[in-house]
Amino acid sequence: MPKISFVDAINLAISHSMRKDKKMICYGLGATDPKSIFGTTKFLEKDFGKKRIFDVPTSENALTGVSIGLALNGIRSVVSHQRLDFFLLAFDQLINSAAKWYYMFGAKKPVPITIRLIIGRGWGQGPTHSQSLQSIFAHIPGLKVVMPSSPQNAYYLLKDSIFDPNPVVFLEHRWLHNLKSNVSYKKSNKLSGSKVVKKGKDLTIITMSWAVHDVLDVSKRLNKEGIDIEVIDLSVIKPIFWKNIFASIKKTGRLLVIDTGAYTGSISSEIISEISINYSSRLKTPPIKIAMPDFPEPTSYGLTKNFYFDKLEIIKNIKKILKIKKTLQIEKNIKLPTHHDVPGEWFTGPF
Amino acid sequence: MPKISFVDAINLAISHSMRKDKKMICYGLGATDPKSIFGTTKFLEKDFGKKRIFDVPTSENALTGVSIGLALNGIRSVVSHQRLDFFLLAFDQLINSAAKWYYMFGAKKPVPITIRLIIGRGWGQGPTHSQSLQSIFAHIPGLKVVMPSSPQNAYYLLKDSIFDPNPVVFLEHRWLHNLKSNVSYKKSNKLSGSKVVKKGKDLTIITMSWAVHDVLDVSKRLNKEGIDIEVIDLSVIKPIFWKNIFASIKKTGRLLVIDTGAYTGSISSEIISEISINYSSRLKTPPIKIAMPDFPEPTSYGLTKNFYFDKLEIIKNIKKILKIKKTLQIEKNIKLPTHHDVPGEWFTGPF
Amino acid sequence: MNNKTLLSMYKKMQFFRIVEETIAARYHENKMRCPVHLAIGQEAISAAFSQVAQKGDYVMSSHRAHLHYLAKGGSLNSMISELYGKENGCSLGKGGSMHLIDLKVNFMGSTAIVGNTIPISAGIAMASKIKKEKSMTFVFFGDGAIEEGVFYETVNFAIVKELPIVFVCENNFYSVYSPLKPRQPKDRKIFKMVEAMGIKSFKADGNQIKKCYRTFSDAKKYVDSKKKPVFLEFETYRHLEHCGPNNDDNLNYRGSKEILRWKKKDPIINFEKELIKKKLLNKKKIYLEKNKIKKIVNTAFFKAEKSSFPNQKEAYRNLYA
Amino acid sequence: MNNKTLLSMYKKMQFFRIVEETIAARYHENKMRCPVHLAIGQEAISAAFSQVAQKGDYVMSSHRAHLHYLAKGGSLNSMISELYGKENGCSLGKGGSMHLIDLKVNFMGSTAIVGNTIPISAGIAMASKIKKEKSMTFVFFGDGAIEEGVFYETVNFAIVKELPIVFVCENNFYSVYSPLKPRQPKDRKIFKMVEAMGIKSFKADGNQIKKCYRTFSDAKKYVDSKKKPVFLEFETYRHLEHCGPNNDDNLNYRGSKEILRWKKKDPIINFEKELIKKKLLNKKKIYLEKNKIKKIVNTAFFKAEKSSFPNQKEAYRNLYA
Ligand SMILES: Cc1ncc(C[n+]2csc(CCOP(=O)(O)OP(=O)(O)O)c2C)c(N)n1
Ligand SMILES: Cc1ncc(C[n+]2csc(CCOP(=O)(O)OP(=O)(O)O)c2C)c(N)n1
Ligand SMILES: [Mg+2]
Ligand SMILES: [Mg+2]
Repeated sequence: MPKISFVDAINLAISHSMRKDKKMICYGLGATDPKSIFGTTKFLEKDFGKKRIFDVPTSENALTGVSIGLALNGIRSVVSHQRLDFFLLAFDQLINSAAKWYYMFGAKKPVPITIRLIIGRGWGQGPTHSQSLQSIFAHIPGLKVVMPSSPQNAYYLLKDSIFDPNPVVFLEHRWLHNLKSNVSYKKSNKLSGSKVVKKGKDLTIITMSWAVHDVLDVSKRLNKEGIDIEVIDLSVIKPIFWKNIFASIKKTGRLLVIDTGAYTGSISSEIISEISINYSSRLKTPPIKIAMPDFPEPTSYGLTKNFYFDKLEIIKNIKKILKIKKTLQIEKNIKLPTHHDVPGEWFTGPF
Repeated sequence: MPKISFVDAINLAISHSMRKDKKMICYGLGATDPKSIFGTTKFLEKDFGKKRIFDVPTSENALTGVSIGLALNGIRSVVSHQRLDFFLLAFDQLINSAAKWYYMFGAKKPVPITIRLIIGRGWGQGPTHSQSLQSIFAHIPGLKVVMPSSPQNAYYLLKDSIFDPNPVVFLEHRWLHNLKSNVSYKKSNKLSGSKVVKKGKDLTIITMSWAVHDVLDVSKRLNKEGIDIEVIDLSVIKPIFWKNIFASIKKTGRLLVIDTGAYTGSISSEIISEISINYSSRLKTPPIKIAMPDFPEPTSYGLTKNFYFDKLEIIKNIKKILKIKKTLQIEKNIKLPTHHDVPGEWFTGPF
Repeated sequence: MNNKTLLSMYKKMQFFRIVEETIAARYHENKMRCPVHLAIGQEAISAAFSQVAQKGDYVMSSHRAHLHYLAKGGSLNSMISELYGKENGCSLGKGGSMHLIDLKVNFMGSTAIVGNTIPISAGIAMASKIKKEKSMTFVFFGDGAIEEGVFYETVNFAIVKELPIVFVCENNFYSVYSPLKPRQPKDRKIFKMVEAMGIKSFKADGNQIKKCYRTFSDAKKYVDSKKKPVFLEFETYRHLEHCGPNNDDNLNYRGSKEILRWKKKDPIINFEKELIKKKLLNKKKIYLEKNKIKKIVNTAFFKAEKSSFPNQKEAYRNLYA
Repeated sequence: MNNKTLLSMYKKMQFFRIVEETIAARYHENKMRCPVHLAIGQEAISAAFSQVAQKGDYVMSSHRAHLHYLAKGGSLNSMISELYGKENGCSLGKGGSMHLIDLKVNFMGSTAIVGNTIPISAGIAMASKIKKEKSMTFVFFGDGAIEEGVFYETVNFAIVKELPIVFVCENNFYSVYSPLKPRQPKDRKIFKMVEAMGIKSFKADGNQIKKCYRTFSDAKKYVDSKKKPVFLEFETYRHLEHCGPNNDDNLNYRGSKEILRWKKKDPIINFEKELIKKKLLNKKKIYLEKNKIKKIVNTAFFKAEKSSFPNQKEAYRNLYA
């Protein structure tokens, strides 16, 4: 298994898919420019030619319609947007058409398109370059919504999304781009989510995207302090794969949901709601939700300083739910990043 | 107090507001045509002239931007759309600009606009003329979201929305349009919601918009069978006014939320989630949610027959939560409408 | 145009009108419970189109789609059943009049969000170009649709990508009850404006079927030979209300003189006179033809009425493919 | 143009360039932690505009907004502090370089969603018309923005409503790294296309400041006298990368010949030569002027660096008015 970056995993998933489906195409602003959408579309023009991957005008709504038409006429496509925020211009095509087409025309034609939306964070991305709107997409019947968290699941989730016969909104977090790990090039599967990425019996933490890493790190280290946490990486936000979630709750009886979207109306609320409706009696303590504040993301380094939750915030809530009063080792040893607004030293802007 | 229709209440709220704020304007497709948006803008052209109320091109996104610019330059406006679904074209202006402007420019300029979106239902409105997307708007920091349920609250909620200094999405249900009741022309207040419209101690039902009426009717009649239900009309979906909700739960210990939007990711999930997080210990039974199915609304009379929940469905869930096994009087006497797809005999299409 | 073409276009117009008139006549029975947007008065465009379109060509339309669907050969029975919401409707009753589809004849769909199918059609055209099909795509929309930004985005994209697509704007001078005045600049020539974007454009009187025919033929030839997109504007007029079965002249949003002027330009009556002069038609032939059509149409309504509603469970099926 | 105007435009250009070069030079210190879109090479347009705009006129812009903000008289200190995210920034640090505002000079805001401020500007123009103000609104955007449908929607609306607005398109031939080719039809003249919508349009060489000045003056006169909107296209070129402080010529998305050709058309160097010829400038004067500017600019940076970040609580304030 080669060690590759998240960006390369995305790149390879597209490339392998284009190899598998000889008609499939790929486009988006900058898809063939020298920076190739943070490197995610690099080499594709060389390998597949200008007809199968190309740059486009800044016309998000029309180009979403185009992908629907391509799908209706037998051409699968991956359409990329450098920020989710730009894609708000295309909500008519996404919600009124793509999401409903298969259903509203009596199951005559599926609409296999994969819409990659990159979510920005830090370095002054500010209010309109950092929105994490997964719960909005998840509310629309007919869409599938995917949020990978690692090179490995980025690879197979993207391939599974591409070969899923439905419109998939694929939400890629900018902060994951430089992450590296070993990746096996699995065959495509049916899209599925809610993966237990760490087993445990004291508490279930459900999370997604970049938050998975902080949660996993904290949870693994807490094992040494006798706290045994189960971590579920949602991966697929819609439809939610409830089985693993319910099983975990039945086992642990405690729930902490950690969300990269705004608090009110987040997908975490849906999870807490479903569990309360169906498994109230299994819950030993009230559930807790950590999410982004109900504010646009400010730009200033000073203002974002505590805007995102960090590992300490996660630990604090774990302690609360487990009714731990004493100071844990991890709290003493925790190393928070020097700068809260970059994913690592490698990132020095500008976007 | 005169007895007027919901449509007239809307009309008067706009008219009284335009009288109060001499600069305020009002526009939208059909605002001055012979049907005047289901009658809601009738007489306004006569009373206020073509400069203050006018028809516009079919350009939802630009016209939302225009209302923002008007607001920034001191002109308050009410913008109407005959269906919420058409407004998906304007999500960039709404979400990237209107919702964030005041915050992201350091509180320099408020954006007082009221966006009226009419929600269709029945008579084959189908997948793209009937979406009830309040939870999507509610997820966006910076927006206010309002859903009136009666002529009286339509009147004051609309006036309060118009004079609120923030962008308000005002969701008006087509099925309420012909409803008549006495209306007092209250002075404008600060927008507020979660009104207890019926007091009770056995169970809290929280609902909104057209669903309020079925819930109220059922609840009132159940009083005679010794079942004492408290009904809260959300009215303002965002920000949710939690005080009355929490107080009610503390009193009744039981929660049923009834939502006009799709089940997954509905605003009801948010309510259940918040109560589970904060008042789990007060809940005597697990909460229940009734909402629209996670499917686009089909068009056919045959397919919508049981698509919407009706009074029997509400009663069934009340019984479940109160653990009532016996058949109630109300179940025997219930009169369901002859046609499920019209709000009353007055409605014979076409839209 | 040979006589066969002329006659066949005439018959198509009669067919379209009788279908629409029957919908109007029977709408009051409250059994077609969905919004309907009739195109009575606008038949020439679709009838001419029906003669020019090839089997492989793709078509999409908007809310006023009945005639485009039928012109491409869409099944009448499936359409009427769809209006009745029946299980044999073209969209299984899920879509209604505003969502027609007949894949057998490459009628790819119609939707009722203004402008919505314009970019989708460009995608269909692009796919047929990629697949090296000979076919082209026609997308029908109204004068209101060119107020939506997506129209310009799509035309621009179609030019850049040299897509085999024909944009067909049926300018009936109204969007719902709104005339052009509050919506578009005075004296604008739509096709001239669009031409300036860099696309070949034609304009024709949409009530004169021979002109429509020639315009569609020219467009088709242009796309075939130049491998580039085309924009067409047809001026025409609807006789009934925007949505629903009635005449709404009482509302006075269209002046009575204007209405009269356009009624005089009724595409069927005028063409009928011409064909009678040419001896291609006479009263008897007309009578027989109309009767034949009426039978077909009545059968479609009869069958639709007799058919069952879909199983209620179908409402909860086929959300995902 | 009198000598005073010429000199003052020259100084503005130098001012703009020194500001932008200082941002570029100091960006690597990692203290301005937000995306910046510099306009080095495009100064002539904003400098000419600064001479023509009246105090009451409104301005909006897009992501590349620094010069428009400064041209309208926006506070340099507040802008630089905003880039540093400090409490005295023009948007309290909440907006960064992509969200500038200075209401004292009617700079109403800039945002970084392509096309986003175009309709908002139309609303501002409409409000000033309603209020019977004499002022007009200028909105700046790039060649990429005319690919967004909202541009057409807005131009159409501005014509219909006869709004006092000037649409200013700075065509620098690129959108990020993409040349016009994959985005717009070959040989399109943007201003010609827009004119066909029904709006008066002008085009000028955006690197020749006197032509820019005349074009803005003509536009202003036209709006003043005709009470109608205007569209302007300026051709120009940015010297640095799309976003960030660096030169990116190594990426080869712009040919070296092309870059050279445009560098020769540097608006400042050429104008400087002309003014030297005219004896309005000499080496010494230039040196002194630049030094003066540098002091002002350095002070702004010094103050911004010295200022405090906003109180962390401010992140949770002022969501609603
Ligand atoms: C995005 C959107 N806005 C508004 C409407 C309401 N609407 C339905 S049909 C129509 C008229 C469109 O006029 P035109 O395109 O000229 O078509 P016509 O009805 O004249 O055939 C409008 C505005 C809609 N369906 N979609
Ligand atoms: C809606 C939207 N799509 C894409 C982007 C990404 N983007 C940022 S700036 C830019 C270039 C726009 O080019 P142009 O309008 O010519 O302005 P220039 O950068 O050349 O000044 C793009 C595509 C965006 N910000 N918003
Ligand atoms: Mg029309
Ligand atoms: Mg540019």
